[in-house]
Amino acid sequence: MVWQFDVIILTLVIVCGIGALAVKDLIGAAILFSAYSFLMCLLWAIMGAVDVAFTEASVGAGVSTVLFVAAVFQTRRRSKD
Amino acid sequence: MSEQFPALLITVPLISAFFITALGWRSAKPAYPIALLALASALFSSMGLFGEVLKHGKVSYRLGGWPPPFGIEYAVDALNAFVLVVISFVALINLIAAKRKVDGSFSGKSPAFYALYVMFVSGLLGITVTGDVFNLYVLLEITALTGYALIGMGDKHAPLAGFNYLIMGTIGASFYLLGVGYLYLATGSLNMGNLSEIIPTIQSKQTIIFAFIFCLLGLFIKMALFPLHNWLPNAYSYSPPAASGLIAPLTTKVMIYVMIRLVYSVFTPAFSFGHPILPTVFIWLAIIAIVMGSLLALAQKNLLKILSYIIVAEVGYMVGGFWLGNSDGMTGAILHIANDALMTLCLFLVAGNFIFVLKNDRLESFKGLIHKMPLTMAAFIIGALSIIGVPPTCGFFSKWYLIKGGIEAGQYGFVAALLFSSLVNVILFFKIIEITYFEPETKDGHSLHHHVAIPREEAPLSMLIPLAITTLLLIGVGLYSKEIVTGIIQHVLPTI
Amino acid sequence: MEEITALLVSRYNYWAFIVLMMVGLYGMIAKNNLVKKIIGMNIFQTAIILFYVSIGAKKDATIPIIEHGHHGEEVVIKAVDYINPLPHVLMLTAIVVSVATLGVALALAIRVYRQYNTLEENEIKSQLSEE
Amino acid sequence: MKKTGLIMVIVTGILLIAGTTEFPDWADPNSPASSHVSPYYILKAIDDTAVPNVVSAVLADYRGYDTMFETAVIFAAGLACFFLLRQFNRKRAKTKMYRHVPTGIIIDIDEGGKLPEENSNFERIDSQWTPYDLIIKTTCRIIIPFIQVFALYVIIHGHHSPGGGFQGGVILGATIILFAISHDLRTTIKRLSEKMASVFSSMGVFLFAATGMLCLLLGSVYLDYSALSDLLGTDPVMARSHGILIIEIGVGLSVMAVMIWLYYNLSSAGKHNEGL
Amino acid sequence: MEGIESIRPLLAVAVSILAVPLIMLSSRKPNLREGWTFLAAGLKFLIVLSLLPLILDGGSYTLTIVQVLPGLGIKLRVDSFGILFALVSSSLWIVTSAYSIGYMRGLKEHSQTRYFCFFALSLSATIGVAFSANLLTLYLFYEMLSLATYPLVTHHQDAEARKSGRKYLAYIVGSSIGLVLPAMLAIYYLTGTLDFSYQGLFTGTESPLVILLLLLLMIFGFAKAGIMPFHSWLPAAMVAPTPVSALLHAVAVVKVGVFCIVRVVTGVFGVQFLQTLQLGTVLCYIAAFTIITASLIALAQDNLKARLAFSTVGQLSYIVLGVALLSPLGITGGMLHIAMHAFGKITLFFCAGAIFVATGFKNISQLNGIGRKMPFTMGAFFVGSMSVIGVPPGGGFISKWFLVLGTIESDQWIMLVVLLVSSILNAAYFLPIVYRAFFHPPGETGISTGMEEAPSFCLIPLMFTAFCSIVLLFFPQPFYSLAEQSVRMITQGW
Repeated sequence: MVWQFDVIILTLVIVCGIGALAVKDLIGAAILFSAYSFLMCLLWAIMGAVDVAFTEASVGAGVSTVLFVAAVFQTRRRSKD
Repeated sequence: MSEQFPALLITVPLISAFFITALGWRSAKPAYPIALLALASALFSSMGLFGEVLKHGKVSYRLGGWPPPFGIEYAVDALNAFVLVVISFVALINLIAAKRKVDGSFSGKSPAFYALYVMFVSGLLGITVTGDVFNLYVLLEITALTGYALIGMGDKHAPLAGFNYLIMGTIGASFYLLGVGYLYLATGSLNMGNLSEIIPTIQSKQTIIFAFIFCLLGLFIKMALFPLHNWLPNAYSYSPPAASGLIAPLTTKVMIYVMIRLVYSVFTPAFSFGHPILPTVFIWLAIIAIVMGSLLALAQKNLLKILSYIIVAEVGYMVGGFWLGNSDGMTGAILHIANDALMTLCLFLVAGNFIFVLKNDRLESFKGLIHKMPLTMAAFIIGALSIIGVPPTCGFFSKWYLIKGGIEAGQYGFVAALLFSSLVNVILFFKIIEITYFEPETKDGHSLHHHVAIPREEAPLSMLIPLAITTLLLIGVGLYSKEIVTGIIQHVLPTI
Repeated sequence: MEEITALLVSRYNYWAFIVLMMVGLYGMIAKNNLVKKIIGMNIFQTAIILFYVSIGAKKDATIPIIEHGHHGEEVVIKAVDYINPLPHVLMLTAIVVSVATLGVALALAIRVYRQYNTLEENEIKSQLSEE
Repeated sequence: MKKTGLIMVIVTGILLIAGTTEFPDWADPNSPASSHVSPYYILKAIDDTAVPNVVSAVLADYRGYDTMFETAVIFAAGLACFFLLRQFNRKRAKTKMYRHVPTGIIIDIDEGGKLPEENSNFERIDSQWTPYDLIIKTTCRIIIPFIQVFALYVIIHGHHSPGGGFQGGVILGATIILFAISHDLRTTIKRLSEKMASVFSSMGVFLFAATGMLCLLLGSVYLDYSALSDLLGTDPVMARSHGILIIEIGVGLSVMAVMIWLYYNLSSAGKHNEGL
Repeated sequence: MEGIESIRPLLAVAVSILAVPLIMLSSRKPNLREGWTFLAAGLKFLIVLSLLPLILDGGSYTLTIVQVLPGLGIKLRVDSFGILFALVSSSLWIVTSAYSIGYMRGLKEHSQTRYFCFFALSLSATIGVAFSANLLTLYLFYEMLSLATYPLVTHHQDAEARKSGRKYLAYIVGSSIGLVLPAMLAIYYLTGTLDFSYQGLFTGTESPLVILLLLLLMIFGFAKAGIMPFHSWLPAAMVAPTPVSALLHAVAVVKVGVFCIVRVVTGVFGVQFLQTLQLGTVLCYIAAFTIITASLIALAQDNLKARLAFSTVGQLSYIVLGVALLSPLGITGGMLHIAMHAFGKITLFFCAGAIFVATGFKNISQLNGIGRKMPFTMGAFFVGSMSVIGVPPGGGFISKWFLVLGTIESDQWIMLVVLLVSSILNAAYFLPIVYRAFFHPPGETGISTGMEEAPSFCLIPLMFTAFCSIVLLFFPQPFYSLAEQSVRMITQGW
């Protein structure tokens, strides 16, 4: 594995994580969180944790996002912080 | 049969939860008897296990047949077995009392309530019995998740309280998980027995110390030690009474047990108490917890809030007592796990009865209650005496050991805090008893001299009988403190 | 300087996990919006998973699926050739737990919204103090 | 709150950074984590369980008990969501809206009015603006079976490749969720009722726990699949392999059902109307 | 010296607890209910009496009820001092029960069942204290007494009762938990035992400062003894119905307090040990201060019961003083004073109650000429006050005599002065009442002439106790021999 890739992905992960907390649109936050999960999943796949990556791809990037969207849909999309 | 107790203990309630859920779609009726049977069997198994341990010493059960450290092991010694009996007993008693409270609430979802209830209990039992640090985390989470749901179904402020509990609980569990990660990083093992063999060989390592700190930090959040207690009062006082009688007596106590277990069987006492600063820090945290818990309890106007803050103070008792590091302090802490579970159960059952009759738990609505519900009040008084620490109720004896341990260790701050909290408890409970005892006063503050008869309005028998059993046990356990101490606790105390 | 770079590079996974944990923790504690708190919680949990997976990593090793198992010929298996599977197993469990927690947290958030008609904690608090 | 949060975060950060000082180098094969217990799994997994995917072997066998509770946690989450959110609607909506699918005309039917016959031409909707997209619906209908087949493959082939009950279950559940998103919740619930989801989820975990119990009843300890060898007519190692398969199926079933159950309750806030 | 294992001490304690359910069940039939009370009281007295012969022969009874902690049990032990106190309180219970009936029915009080239940409970606790074999048991019964008397003190359930009840509990329970409990634990930690022994538990290696601290914690911790500044619950508790004040606040509760102090001083610290450390003097001054101050305050009280209360505060410290002298005669005097003061003070309280029942008066200034209306009551009052002042024909003379001898024996001349001054003060606050009652013309308070005594249920008990007070002067047995015997045991180790 190439450590430069790792560093780039890790940076992106952190950016996505902070972004998910920072945006005021909760659907946007959910999507950013999904991106975060997906990047995380890539990272784990690189590290050889294929099963974990697989799970994270289906759960973190998939079902979690759907659940977030569903819940936001039932409440309010705008956040004040 | 008897060698399978550790497995049966946990799986029978767990499996019963599936039955309750599946059958619940057909009819809500069988849910309660199934839950009752499951918990009765858990009580039976834990008693059996207890007997086994007392007879033959430590019991080890290899799940999946794999030897530790490769598989998951259940390691049961007298301490586990004792706590197991306490848990399954409290859960069963509260379940009996919960029947009437559940009927009519939860709008047709009572099977789900019972299923979550038994899963909560099996999680607690699992936490207690397990000998694997990661398995403990999973069980911690199952308890926590079901607990959030049970709490969230309370009155109108309950969802927010449940949510805050969830956030704090997750932080706590995650810190614990992180601590386990550090441990694993440093040792490569997850089995408690194996860890306790490895750790002494590498104990100078920074990583172990941080693993220790993170594990305890997580547990402190979960057990609501003072500065980390914020989630507890709301969660316990807004939850439905049927659930609070289960969650309040057990959760914090089991977390204390986990702390004790980690120190005894994972980090080893020599390492834990050998650290120059940490034990003292913990004792001071406990002192602050006791004082602040008591003071905050004074400021409350609802019975359940008062009880919740008392729990915060009681956590301080046990944490402080344990970290005194001498045998009296530890005996007191372990004895107090059982005693406090019983006392809190008793008082929460009482509160449940009050809420059942009065529909609220505000102190000002308690006027004349001693005439209205004399039996419940009698139990309340005995429970209160036990919390205050009046002999021969059991609360006295654990406090006795705690104070003695404090004197022996020269921690006079801890002793003073214990006495202070006893005094505050006197004020607290007599404030309540006074309200219930003095009849509704007229405006000028004088009672009418022709005393109006207040009609009796007791809680139903199904709630009174469990309460009576608990109350009698408060005294019974108190009188048999010696048997508990010499028969059980002295066996498990490590030699430091 | 080189030492620091070396330290940063050799442990960058750990640093990233620390940053993520702090971000997540900040989201859980300091954010007012309940959904944001939940997102923070997930970031926090994922950070720990990252930590575990980093523990399991092994230089010059492959994924923990024994190769010859597909063919059946006798090859000597060497532990150094395969990445440590145990953290993966643990983290599978942790992911499951985190999604379960997520579900319950969202359910609670929806109930909170039903009760107070807002998801902002400070607004709920001001509603409560008005009562 | 912000400030205390920041302080706590910084304190935690300092603790964490201080904690890493003595970490072994990243990816060091000789670190204790990689040299104490885990080599055993790598070396013995095939001999013990005949499962080349060590993660599956450890997950479902060596640490099968963890996995059982992991499934129970998922089940508890589904149950908790149901418990917290589900509202069995007591009062029915006064007017019901139906859309005539081929024309897109929406009709309101007041209380007591005759409802249209159950057929595919009419679908019930909750608000005027409910979108309808033929392309998405049709596409999803076509791809869902393929995804489901893949999910089944992931479950069954978990022994030899990444994957297993959990991942497969999530994907299976996701197909149903996809169906619910592309159509609507009511249609989905008609196909797979909430009761079904709940019973499946408890059945899945029950399958797991009951397998363990069966081993116990056959005279071994809980979850020791080798005890099933007589029952399955194979040697103990293969019995373990088959046992793993059984519980993977249980996990898959349970996880799928719970994902669906969670989605049902969250997307409609427990009302089970048209959902998202 | 091992005592005889016997269940009788436990019976003596339990008999009134056993009466509680019976009393509760017969709440609808007052006569039956009071029958139970009398039966229990009589039985209790008989059991205590039956224990007496062996004790007088120098033996003792012991019983371990339950071993609650390793090496520490709830244990009963009957010795001469204990039985002295048990005898006083159990005999006075009978009298008070009779008086209660007259008083409660005369005033048509509410919740009489509850009253009799808790009365019985209090008596159990009192006997329990008397028969305790170790500090833990003592503490247990002490707390039980505090709690059982709370409903009695607040019997009226009005705002005033509420306030006094609060004060009562705050002082009594607060001091016992805050002071006695830590002291007890410290003693247990230092000595490893809590069983009373006249030799004292300490080995002598402890620092005197620690001993002094423990002693002070104990003395003030048993706030029922009313040592200043822990006395102010006593006047407050006078809101209770008079029989309660009479039995509990002149006999049971306060005497339990001093009993505990005497027990602790003689049985835990040991007289000889304190003497070597010369800590008795400290106690003496504390007691002397209380004696004088309380007497002075009593002078200024107009409410009859309040004056009696402050008199009690002062008299209790006599007992403490007697023990604090650490001389055989002083201790004898202190112990005797428990009995003598009990009979005298209960008479006075009964009289106050009888006056209240008959006329409704509570204040001394209203009593002008009342002697003509209630000659028997006021006659008894005179006898009672004589006894408390310590002049014949009151039995108090004997105990005071021994106290005076004790001061001389231990060369505490200042204490002698204190005793004399306080006796004068006693006379100064009691005799004007008698004078007012008999020789003042009835003022505008409107007392009609002609006899109008309280109901005979009230009158007979008070006449009886007054009579006893006189008899005790001439026949101080068995109290004297019991006191003498226990002093002999205390001094045996010398």
